[in-house]
Amino acid sequence: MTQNSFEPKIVAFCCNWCSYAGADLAGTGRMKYPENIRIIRVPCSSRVDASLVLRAFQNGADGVMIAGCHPGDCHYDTGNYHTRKRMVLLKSLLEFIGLSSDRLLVKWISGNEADRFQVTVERFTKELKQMGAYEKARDLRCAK
Amino acid sequence: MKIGVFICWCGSNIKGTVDVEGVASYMRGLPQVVYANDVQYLCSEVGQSEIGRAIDEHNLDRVVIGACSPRMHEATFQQLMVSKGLNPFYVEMANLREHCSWVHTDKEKATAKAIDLVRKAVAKARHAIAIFSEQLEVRKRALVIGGGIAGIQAALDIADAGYPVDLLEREPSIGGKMAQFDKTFPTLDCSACILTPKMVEAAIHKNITLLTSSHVEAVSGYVGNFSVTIRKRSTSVRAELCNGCGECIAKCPRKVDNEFDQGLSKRKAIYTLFPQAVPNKPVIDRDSCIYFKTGKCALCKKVCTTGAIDYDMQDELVDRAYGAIVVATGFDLNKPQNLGEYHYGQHPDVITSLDLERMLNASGPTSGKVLRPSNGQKPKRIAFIQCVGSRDKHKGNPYCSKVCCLYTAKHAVLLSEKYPDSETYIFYIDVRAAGKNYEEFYEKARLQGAKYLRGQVSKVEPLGDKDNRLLVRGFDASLGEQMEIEADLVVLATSIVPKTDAKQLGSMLGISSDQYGFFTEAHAKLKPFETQTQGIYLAGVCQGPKDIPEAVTQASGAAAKAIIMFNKGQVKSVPTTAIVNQDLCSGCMQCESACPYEAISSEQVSERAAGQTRQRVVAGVNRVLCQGCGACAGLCRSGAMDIGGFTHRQLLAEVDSL
Amino acid sequence: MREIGEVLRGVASKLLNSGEVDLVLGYTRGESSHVSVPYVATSPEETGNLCFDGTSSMALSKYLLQDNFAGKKTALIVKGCDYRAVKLSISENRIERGQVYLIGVDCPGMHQSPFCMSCEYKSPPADAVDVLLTGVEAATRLEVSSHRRALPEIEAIERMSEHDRFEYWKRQFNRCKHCYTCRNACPVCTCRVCLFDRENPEFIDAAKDQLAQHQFYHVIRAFHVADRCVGCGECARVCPEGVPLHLLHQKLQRELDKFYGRYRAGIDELPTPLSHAHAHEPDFFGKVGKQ
Amino acid sequence: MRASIKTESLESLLTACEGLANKYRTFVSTSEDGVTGFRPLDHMTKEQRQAAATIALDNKPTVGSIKSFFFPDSEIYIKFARQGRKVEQTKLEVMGRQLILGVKACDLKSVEMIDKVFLSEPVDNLYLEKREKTTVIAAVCHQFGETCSCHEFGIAPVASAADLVLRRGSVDEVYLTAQTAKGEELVGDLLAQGCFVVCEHMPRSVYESASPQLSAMQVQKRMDELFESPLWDKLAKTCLGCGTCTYYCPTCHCYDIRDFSRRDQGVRYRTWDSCMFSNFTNMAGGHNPRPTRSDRLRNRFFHKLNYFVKKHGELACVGCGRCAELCPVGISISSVLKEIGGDLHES
Repeated sequence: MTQNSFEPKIVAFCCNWCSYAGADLAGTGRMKYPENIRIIRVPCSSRVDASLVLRAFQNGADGVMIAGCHPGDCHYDTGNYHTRKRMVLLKSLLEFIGLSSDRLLVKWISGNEADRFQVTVERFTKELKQMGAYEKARDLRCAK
Repeated sequence: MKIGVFICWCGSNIKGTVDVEGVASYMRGLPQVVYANDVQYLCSEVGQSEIGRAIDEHNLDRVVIGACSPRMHEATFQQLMVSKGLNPFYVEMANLREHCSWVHTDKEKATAKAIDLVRKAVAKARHAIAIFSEQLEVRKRALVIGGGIAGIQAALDIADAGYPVDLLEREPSIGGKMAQFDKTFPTLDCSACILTPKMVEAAIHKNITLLTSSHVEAVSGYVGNFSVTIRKRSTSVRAELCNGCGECIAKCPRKVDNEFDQGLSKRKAIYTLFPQAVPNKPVIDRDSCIYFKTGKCALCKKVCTTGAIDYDMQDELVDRAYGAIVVATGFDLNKPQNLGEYHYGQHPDVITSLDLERMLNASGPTSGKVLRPSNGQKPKRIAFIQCVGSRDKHKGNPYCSKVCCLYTAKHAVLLSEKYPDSETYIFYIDVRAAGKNYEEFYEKARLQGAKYLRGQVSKVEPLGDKDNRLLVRGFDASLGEQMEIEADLVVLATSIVPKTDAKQLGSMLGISSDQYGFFTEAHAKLKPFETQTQGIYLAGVCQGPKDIPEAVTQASGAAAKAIIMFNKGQVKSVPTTAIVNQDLCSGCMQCESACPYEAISSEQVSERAAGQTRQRVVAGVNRVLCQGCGACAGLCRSGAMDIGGFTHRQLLAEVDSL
Repeated sequence: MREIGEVLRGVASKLLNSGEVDLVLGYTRGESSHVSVPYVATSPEETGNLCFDGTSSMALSKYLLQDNFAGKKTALIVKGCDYRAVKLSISENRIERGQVYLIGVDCPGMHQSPFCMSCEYKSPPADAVDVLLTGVEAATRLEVSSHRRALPEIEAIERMSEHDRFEYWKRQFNRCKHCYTCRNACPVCTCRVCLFDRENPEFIDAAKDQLAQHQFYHVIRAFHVADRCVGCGECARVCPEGVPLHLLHQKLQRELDKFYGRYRAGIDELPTPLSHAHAHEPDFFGKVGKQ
Repeated sequence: MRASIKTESLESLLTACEGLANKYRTFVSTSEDGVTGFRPLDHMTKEQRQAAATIALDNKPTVGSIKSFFFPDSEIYIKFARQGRKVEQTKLEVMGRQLILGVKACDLKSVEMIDKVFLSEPVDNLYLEKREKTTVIAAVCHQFGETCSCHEFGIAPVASAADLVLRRGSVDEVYLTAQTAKGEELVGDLLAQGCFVVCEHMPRSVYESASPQLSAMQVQKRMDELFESPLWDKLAKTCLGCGTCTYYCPTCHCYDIRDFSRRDQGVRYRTWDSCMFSNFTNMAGGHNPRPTRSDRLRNRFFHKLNYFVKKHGELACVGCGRCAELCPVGISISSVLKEIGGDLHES
């Protein structure tokens, strides 16, 4: 698949209070970003566990994004501390077994950082286009 | 299971970019989807009845809405479900507007994405479980944090509604910034004259308890039942004994800069914040008091006839329970030292608007006379510089401080009346005078001789002449040329910034703040008083720059929210809480330490196994304490812990559908 | 000095004689002379079959979770690592201390086990067990080595290119048959119902020819034991296909040590590192951190 | 009319097989990361190729048995895709012919046993197809491996069911003898490759099994007496309940049928299952007729040593010794045979 024609599939888990709201605000502000992202709403980024991330890759996602409130701003106080702790380990384990950890993006995006959300999606999509389609963690019985 | 799918056009908002008919017809192909249709406005009367009709006709038990953000209208559709006798959590929303039509332009791609989003919602709805919330008793007592005009107003309103209020103020007196002002725009009535009655009213109100020289130490609990630890700092003066005669103040030998007067005057080490302070009892500033430094002096104690002075007085920690909390912590004004071009802090005659405000005040440091700090002379020419640190992406804050245009106009008017022979120049980017009688007031300032120069000031520097005047260099955008003004006094409209410790308080309360540090309201348009944390409301500038009437309005609004809750007497708990599958739970209790609300604790269950009844430990969730973050569910190894509305099953189904 | 097996048999038969315990869970000689396998002695006579040596590696505490041990007071032979597993299981409410009589052995280290080479807890603490047997001839002891030296594979793999790392693990994982021996032998895999046995929802798919499913199983399992691993090395030993699973767990443990400070399951108290989180911990995803 | 051919080394046999790549995909027993097993010739490293020379001719079966060539651990029945309301099946790709080199007599015997199950009516067509499209070259054992007990089960080192038998000569040379039409065909193909010559006499390298053979009848009888024996509880106490014994046993052949689907497409496939797993006999209502490890363990050994005898007249064990070697807790057929006691041998 050539870089320019390839459209990566991005599965994003956004916490309801910050990042999902940030995405909403990007919409309200009519900001434009690539269509590649599909947002799954979670109460808090700490609701996301490794199995959801890997499941997304199995199903043919080229990138997975987990977005939560900035540390210190968590609606639930400590949720994103759990997230960063788990995800940094998950990333290094993926790295260790040869799965590019760059395809798992963890970002802090607050409810009013619409621009940050937009830029993040743009950049991530661009990066994934360069990396190309992801096959290493896909269950080959799933459509690409 | 019978699923109905409804795609909203939202007029052209969605339909313009997404082929809504196409999406609907795709959904008709999905298993268990027995009805799918597109509707012009789902949130409208018509739309709602259309859904209602479909529910009845096709006896749907799950409803999927492809429309705007659930943060916008989920409640609306949940209401509808309830009215149809269905569980509110049997409705699932796909965000086709904020997350699709509004952010994309390519109709084909946007439609493809819309189909994904709705299919995802259908997949989730398929596994939706019924969820219910608990009723919580509300503790009918409110805490108002911050005794400025907003705090006072909120406290008075709640108190008048018949509910007890604690009004918390860090300073020795309530009053806040407004007490420092001389006059208020556009009416020019004296700030103190309209504020002090309210202060007194608050002080004597039977439902209001003043907690001055106090701050919040810790907060726990939840809506209707917060428990707050308050530190009442020791003032070294026993308020109950003091009669406020002021002898102590008169005798105190120690003089320090008076922060209330912006350091333009001196106060004693034992002092009241200002003459009309409420409560009007002096306090000892231990950092500057000679007795506390050297152990000698103690004059105040000697002169005090009531024996109110108590050097051994200790801080006091009080724990109180509240049903609601109003946050009205106000603001600071930034000191523009970092903006070197204005020479602030380097030349005494470069001052801030609040400095000028104090000078203009009859009870202020100069008893109402405007004098150059450098030589005590009357300034002939005064230059005002607007937006100092505001609307300045590079060195200041991008936002507008909102009140500077008007208070500067006020200053110009006051000066022209006090000193008809003085000239005032005002450098501005643009004048924002939206508001009742504001434009007229700005007009008045111009007519009374204020010279408005459109353009930014590049530099303020000493002229070096004998009376040490200042040269203001700027660019007049309207004339399109450089200009220089020689001024005796330069007044900077410094920008409004959040209290430095606002963030700290925010995280104690569990409310978030924006990138500048102003507290964030629950919804920019529709929930300006609420925060994301139920039972905590916002009033005044701590939420964003605003003028006095706006602050008062928001205060009354916040109060109303608290009063409504108190009147109801009950609130609903968060329904989407953690759920333990006790058959799966191993009772390792690792989730206990992950829970930020101490909502998880171990329980004993008995079960029959291998022919005998055995006790074993499992995790139990307190559904009132639990707020449903899911940290436990994300941690639980066997997936025994789940979150209503976001179960493993639902999230996996969503992921699988993409 | 008497041989440890002899002492052990003595202790065991005394315990059963006195009726202090119902069962003694230990090891006996396997079919081939160079292995020992788990053994349950129910009578003083049977204790004659008990043995302990450098092949008695199985972690026995796992058996106590089975119904057929329920309500029976069981004497359990625990090496240093086994004791850690027992302690963890007790603090996770899976085993009652009262249900077990702990016969601690000062472990000589298991034959060709890299773990034992770097083991810091060969012997359970004397005050934590009911009896501690010492006196395994020093000659049979492995020389102590650093974790790095004992498990050089971790660095070796880290040094590989991403492509080579992938190919390496692909080769390893693709031999996996989901026989779940690693899980069933692991003394800290103590869930009542394992995530991978869940049927509704089904977390893992049963197909054995999908690398993605192997990755899922081994990554998730590594996560579940990451901060709870007691380093017994059984997962790797029992794997019929020789998949070096221990490397995943040890890799994660190193990361945890690096980022959040040293924690050793079954030595340090709960909570384990992954079950609590705090503001002061490093943030790798902030504006300054790596993306 | 048994054609025999020889070539100077296994290596040259491998080379010849490579020459036949477009007709057969060849798998050879070798070792990967220290684990023996069959690997495709076209993906072998140099080391693996060298290792093959010893392992293929070794006196010990590989870790994984050859059952997976006929009964893969995962195998798709149907692929389906959904278009709106209608579901369509998509064709499965047809498999090519395969050649397996280095099989042991015990493994071939186990395949004969599975044949009895899968090839009797109703015939398992997936299995049949693989049997027909596979040519097996069995290597003759020269002595017993440590855990081998094939002789107890009366299995001769020369696998009668093999398409070809491979013998090692005094030096490196290897001899192939065709035993079936498929074997003859391969002999023809190999000769065409050049490096082979027809030869008359074989090196006589077969040991005579002296040991008495187990009597299936005796074992089955003994087991009948033991159904309620406490033995099973005793064994179950140390059983881990893992799937090693079943997955590596060459005669185990249980499977589960599952669907896997995402979005608009999916597959129905079968995959190995193990009677040692707690959910093996779980029923929809939650009832499990074999709730305890003891039940499951007993069932497994009854299947091997009793039920199979009753149904097919022989023990479902070929003495390959894998369970003895791989079971982490040392529960194996041979250990159980010892435990059950009594005279189990032919008189």
